[in-house]
Amino acid sequence: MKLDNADLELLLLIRHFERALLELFEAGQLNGTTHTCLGQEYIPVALRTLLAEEDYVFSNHRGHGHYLARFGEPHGLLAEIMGREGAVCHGVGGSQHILRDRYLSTGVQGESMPVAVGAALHLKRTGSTGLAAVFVGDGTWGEGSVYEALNMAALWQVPLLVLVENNGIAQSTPTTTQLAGSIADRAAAFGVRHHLVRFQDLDEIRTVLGPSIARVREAGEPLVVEFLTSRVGPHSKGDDTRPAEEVERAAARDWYRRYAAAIPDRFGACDKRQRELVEQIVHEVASRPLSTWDERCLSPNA
Amino acid sequence: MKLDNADLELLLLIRHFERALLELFEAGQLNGTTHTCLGQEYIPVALRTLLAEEDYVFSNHRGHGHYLARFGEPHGLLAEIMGREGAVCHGVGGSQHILRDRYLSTGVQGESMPVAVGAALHLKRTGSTGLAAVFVGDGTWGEGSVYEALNMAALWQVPLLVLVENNGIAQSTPTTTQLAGSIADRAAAFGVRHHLVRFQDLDEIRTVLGPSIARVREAGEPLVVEFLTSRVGPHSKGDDTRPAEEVERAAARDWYRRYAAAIPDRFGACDKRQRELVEQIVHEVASRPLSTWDERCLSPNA
Amino acid sequence: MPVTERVVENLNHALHGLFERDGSVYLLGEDIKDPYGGAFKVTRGLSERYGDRVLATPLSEGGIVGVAAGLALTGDKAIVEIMFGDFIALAFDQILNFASKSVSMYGRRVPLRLVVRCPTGGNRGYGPTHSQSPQKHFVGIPGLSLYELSPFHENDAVLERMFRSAEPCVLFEDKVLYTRRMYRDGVVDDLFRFDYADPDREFARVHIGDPDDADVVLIAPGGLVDRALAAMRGLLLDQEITCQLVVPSRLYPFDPDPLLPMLAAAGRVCVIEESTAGGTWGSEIAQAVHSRLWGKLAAPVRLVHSADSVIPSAAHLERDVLVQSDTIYHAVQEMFVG
Amino acid sequence: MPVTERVVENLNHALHGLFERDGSVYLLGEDIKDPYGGAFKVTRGLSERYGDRVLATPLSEGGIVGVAAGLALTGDKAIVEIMFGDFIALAFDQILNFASKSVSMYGRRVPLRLVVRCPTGGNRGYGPTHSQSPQKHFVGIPGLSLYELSPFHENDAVLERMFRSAEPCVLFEDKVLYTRRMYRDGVVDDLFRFDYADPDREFARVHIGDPDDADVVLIAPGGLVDRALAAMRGLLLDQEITCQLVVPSRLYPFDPDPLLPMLAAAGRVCVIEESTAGGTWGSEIAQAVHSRLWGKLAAPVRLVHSADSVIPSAAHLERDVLVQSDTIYHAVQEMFVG
Ligand SMILES: Cc1ncc(C[n+]2csc(CCOP(=O)(O)OP(=O)(O)O)c2C)c(N)n1
Ligand SMILES: Cc1ncc(C[n+]2csc(CCOP(=O)(O)OP(=O)(O)O)c2C)c(N)n1
Ligand SMILES: [Mg+2]
Ligand SMILES: [Mg+2]
Repeated sequence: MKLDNADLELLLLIRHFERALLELFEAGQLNGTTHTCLGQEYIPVALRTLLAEEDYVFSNHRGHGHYLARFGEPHGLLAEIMGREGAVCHGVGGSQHILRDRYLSTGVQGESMPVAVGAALHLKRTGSTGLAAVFVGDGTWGEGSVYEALNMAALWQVPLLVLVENNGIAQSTPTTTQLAGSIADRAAAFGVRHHLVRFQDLDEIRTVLGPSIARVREAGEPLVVEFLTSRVGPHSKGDDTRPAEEVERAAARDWYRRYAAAIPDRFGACDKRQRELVEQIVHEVASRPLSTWDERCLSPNA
Repeated sequence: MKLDNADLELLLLIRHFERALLELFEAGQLNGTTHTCLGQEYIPVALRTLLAEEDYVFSNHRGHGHYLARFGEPHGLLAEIMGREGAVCHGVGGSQHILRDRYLSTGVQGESMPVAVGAALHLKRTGSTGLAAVFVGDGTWGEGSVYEALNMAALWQVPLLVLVENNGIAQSTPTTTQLAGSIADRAAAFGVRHHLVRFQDLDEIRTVLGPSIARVREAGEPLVVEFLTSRVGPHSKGDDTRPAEEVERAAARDWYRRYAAAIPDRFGACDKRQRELVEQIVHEVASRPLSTWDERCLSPNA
Repeated sequence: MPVTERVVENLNHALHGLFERDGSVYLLGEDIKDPYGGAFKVTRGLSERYGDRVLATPLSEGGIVGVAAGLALTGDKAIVEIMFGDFIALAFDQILNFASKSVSMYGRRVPLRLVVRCPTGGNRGYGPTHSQSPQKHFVGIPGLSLYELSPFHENDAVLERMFRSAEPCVLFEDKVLYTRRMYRDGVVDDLFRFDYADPDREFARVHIGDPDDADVVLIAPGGLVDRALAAMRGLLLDQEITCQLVVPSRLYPFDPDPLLPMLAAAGRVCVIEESTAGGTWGSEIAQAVHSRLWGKLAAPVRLVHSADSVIPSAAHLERDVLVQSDTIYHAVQEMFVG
Repeated sequence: MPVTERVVENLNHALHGLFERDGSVYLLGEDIKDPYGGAFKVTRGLSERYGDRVLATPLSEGGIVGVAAGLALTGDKAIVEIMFGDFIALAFDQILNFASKSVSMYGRRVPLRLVVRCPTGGNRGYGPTHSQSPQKHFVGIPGLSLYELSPFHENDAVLERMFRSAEPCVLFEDKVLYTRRMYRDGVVDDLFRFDYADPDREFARVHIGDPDDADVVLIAPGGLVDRALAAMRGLLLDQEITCQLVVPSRLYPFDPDPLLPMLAAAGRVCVIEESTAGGTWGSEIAQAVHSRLWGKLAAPVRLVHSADSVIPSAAHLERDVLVQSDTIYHAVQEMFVG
């Protein structure tokens, strides 16, 4: 099996990061909420080599994997979620509101789509080869903002890359009952290209998407990439009301199981390493003092 | 030429009603704004026999033709626009906010689409064979609410009939620069049927749409009908910035010219009759006292 | 004291009762169906019993409110659950420009029975876009009334009243209240008792001993009750300041007249809400009180609200931004120093 | 008096100047391109000269504000024209939950240079959905400042100031003001003179003779200036009541401190705005004044606003609902009777 070591490490880093969060919640050591990307880790990992530093990335509620794949650095994110010193947003944003360099996430579904069009417009006008990538779930296609954004992106031909993580569900609602037609046809409705990615193999994904994404950069043509994927964990924490068979069906597609079976030795060693690494990080971050934030954020009206 | 007398009368009633409004504005006898449907009158006239009293009709800013085709009664509408006694909404709504029985118009584009889905849902649940028809322009497809509504209509299979008056322009903006892809594809994106109507012949329109609209009623299947049409007048009043050739191209498609040429005698007589009728009505309504409204509308919070 | 039902149960039962009694009631919202039963479990059991009138919707807050308004236009009664109150911003146009306006903009009163339910508030670590108290943005919309969930107001009566008004209403529900218990039989705790200041039970009134004898009257919506009570206890025991608390069911329109004798007698009034600073509901109440009781107050109406800030995720930061019982304690204490 | 430019020209020139000086400025809106030049002609000539930075958009108010916020995030400066201010309701989420929040919710200040221009107000017969004054709904959003067009405030300075703040701003533009003329050189008309109450020219101040000698101070945003002046003239000539008028450029945040001596000296304050009743901007101002000048006012701050109603289309009905000069006249007169 062809699988780059760096990729495997990253996959497992995200997996153990997410698992650790769920454990911390269960132990009552975290408050608020979190949305783990268990089962979907391979998507940002595959995209890692296709995105560039000059690209803007707009993430959503389920964004830890997107962040870790971009920055490879879990301390700041964990500190953010735990409200500790070194938090990438001083603990103000928490799990779903993160800004770092050209990476931004926020918690209102669909809101980032037009914002990403604005960033893409800037890139186009400044002659950059960068693009604006925006992650959305299948459920988010219920929001009107998605269509307002697609329309403008297509009219103005800006380098917008929409990355759809279609995990067949929105919180508790199956996609079949919240999405009429298909995402492919919704892209087509605006004359926007669409790619369906059914497989999870990183190389295959990269090979297929490489030229398409290059065209986003070069021709400023928007593109929708739809990943058919599976949410292996709960929506947030302990709120999985899917029937057991369905959860098992999702788990059966999990890359984690498949890799564990396919490359047991390499996988086992790496798995252990990353699990321990995350344990250490949790330990270290948990012992930090509480975060403080920029005073000028209070009464922000200038 | 096959043209029912009642249809011709209605067409010309609307035409002269709209012309009279523009004249009244020019003479400074009206304030506010108005959007005439000059050139598009045949659409509601054709639909007249396809819609039933139990149907809800949601109109928009360009709604005088929709109203007159439904009620055949210009006095209340003119009184509304002039703020005179007998005004269908006491002068409060004015040109673009009308409610009468199951006919409603309002002035924020796109807002009525989900509202119409609600009315259609009610019809379906009460076992009625009525439908909810909603008129929108091509430009209104910029609004996200249109897609939120289409999605729900398709998911729930409610009897929603979307009537698109695609006149190639939104206020001053050509459709090509505000609408990417096509309306046909936008309906398809939600698995909603779409009919394109290029011709203006009333019988032809009725023949083609009859069975499709029947299916909306019987099967509760939403449908989008797109009329390729031409705005012969200004957007509102005196604000037509289109190049003269373009205005002439629109005028060349005007049913008014074509009928005048095809059936000169019948047309001429009817035209004169309706012009005079409208003149009389303007005269009569203008002499009425000012409208008054329901006191309970002030401080409406119960 | 017998253990009373939780506020979320009271609301859930009220919804069940409504569906049971009235076949024209619809409920729309995201993830409201069983077994999930809504993000805060308010709608539990409804879809199982009344499946065809309980619609789990796509993520389309604006659209859902529009659909509900369409149902209401046809004569049905429609309830919408907005998963987090913050997302009501997406339905602002439908509420301001369609539903509320339709009540009167056609020159006559058009009945429109629509309730938008809106879980609000912070102190749960949900972060800046999931913790707001957006009440203030909806004050002063002709045709729209605003209510707030309270442990003193029976939800079946509140729902009944909203539909009786035949106009759109927003019901704000402070999330921290769901798991609290309803107060019954005039008893709050070992110290405080409650009654109602008016026959319609619009204003619940919490007091100690004589309801007409207080140093200051606090006015606060339901979500603030716990925090206000804790402050009142401390003020009484540490400072010998006797507070009376008034909890309205309806936030807007707000008719202060039944309260004026109490307010004048105390001479000091403090309005408490969780909203962040600026243009708050409280300033509307204050203006009404100032103009009616001019010359009869010992101090200007004091507003207590959260800081002028977004609401941080981390518990220690969030705590500092939001109104807490000590915020109330200190504000009231200050009224007796200055 | 030399004839000065119209307010719409002043704004148009300011926009031209901005585009000329700064290559990072974008303008987005519906029908803003030449030859149409926007529904109210504010953007005339811009697309011809700066075509690639002037984008005529589809009808997508929410989306446009989002796109503009995206541009602003990258460091550009973005201006959005909402064709009628009423439609800003469609962008409420983008303004409240994205643009304003992004300034501070990432734990540090993020510059976001975004101006949303919003033609507001009635008295033009446009009807209920095209005549509103939605200012009040935007008061108290952390990270968002509100400005209003005024015949006393040069728009190049106002635009400059908004962008300097590096945070999202809404500029409300009363439509009736566009065709009025700017006031210059301290002269209003035969009766009234003006100056500024502060060195930053935040507060324009209209008076007759001695600026420190007035019976009452009126505070009103730019759109009300004509109506206020007409009332002031009548009050002076018929009633011998001397009014002073203060016109702020920024509505929110509103710092009343520079005005306190004037307000205290007059002892009577009246806040005027076109908004319909309830939760108005004026109640925010009143609360600030009451708490700062407690015991120093002869009467409670008087609020003057439109009726609690939708805004009818017919001129005779609309006139009765909206604030007119006689509404102001009578309200001020009453302050001296009661
Ligand atoms: C505007 C808005 N509505 C509702 C929510 C609450 N919510 C958060 S995630 C979610 C489901 C999203 O589903 P999908 O887009 O498929 O993403 P997934 O969670 O499956 O990754 C919902 C309803 C939200 N955050 N924003
Ligand atoms: C939400 C909203 N945005 C903008 C407007 C202003 N407006 C009125 S009609 C119109 C153009 C509509 O174009 P289209 O839908 O094609 O209808 P047409 O006027 O061509 O019949 C615009 C921009 C509005 N009424 N509502
Ligand atoms: Mg999903
Ligand atoms: Mg059009």
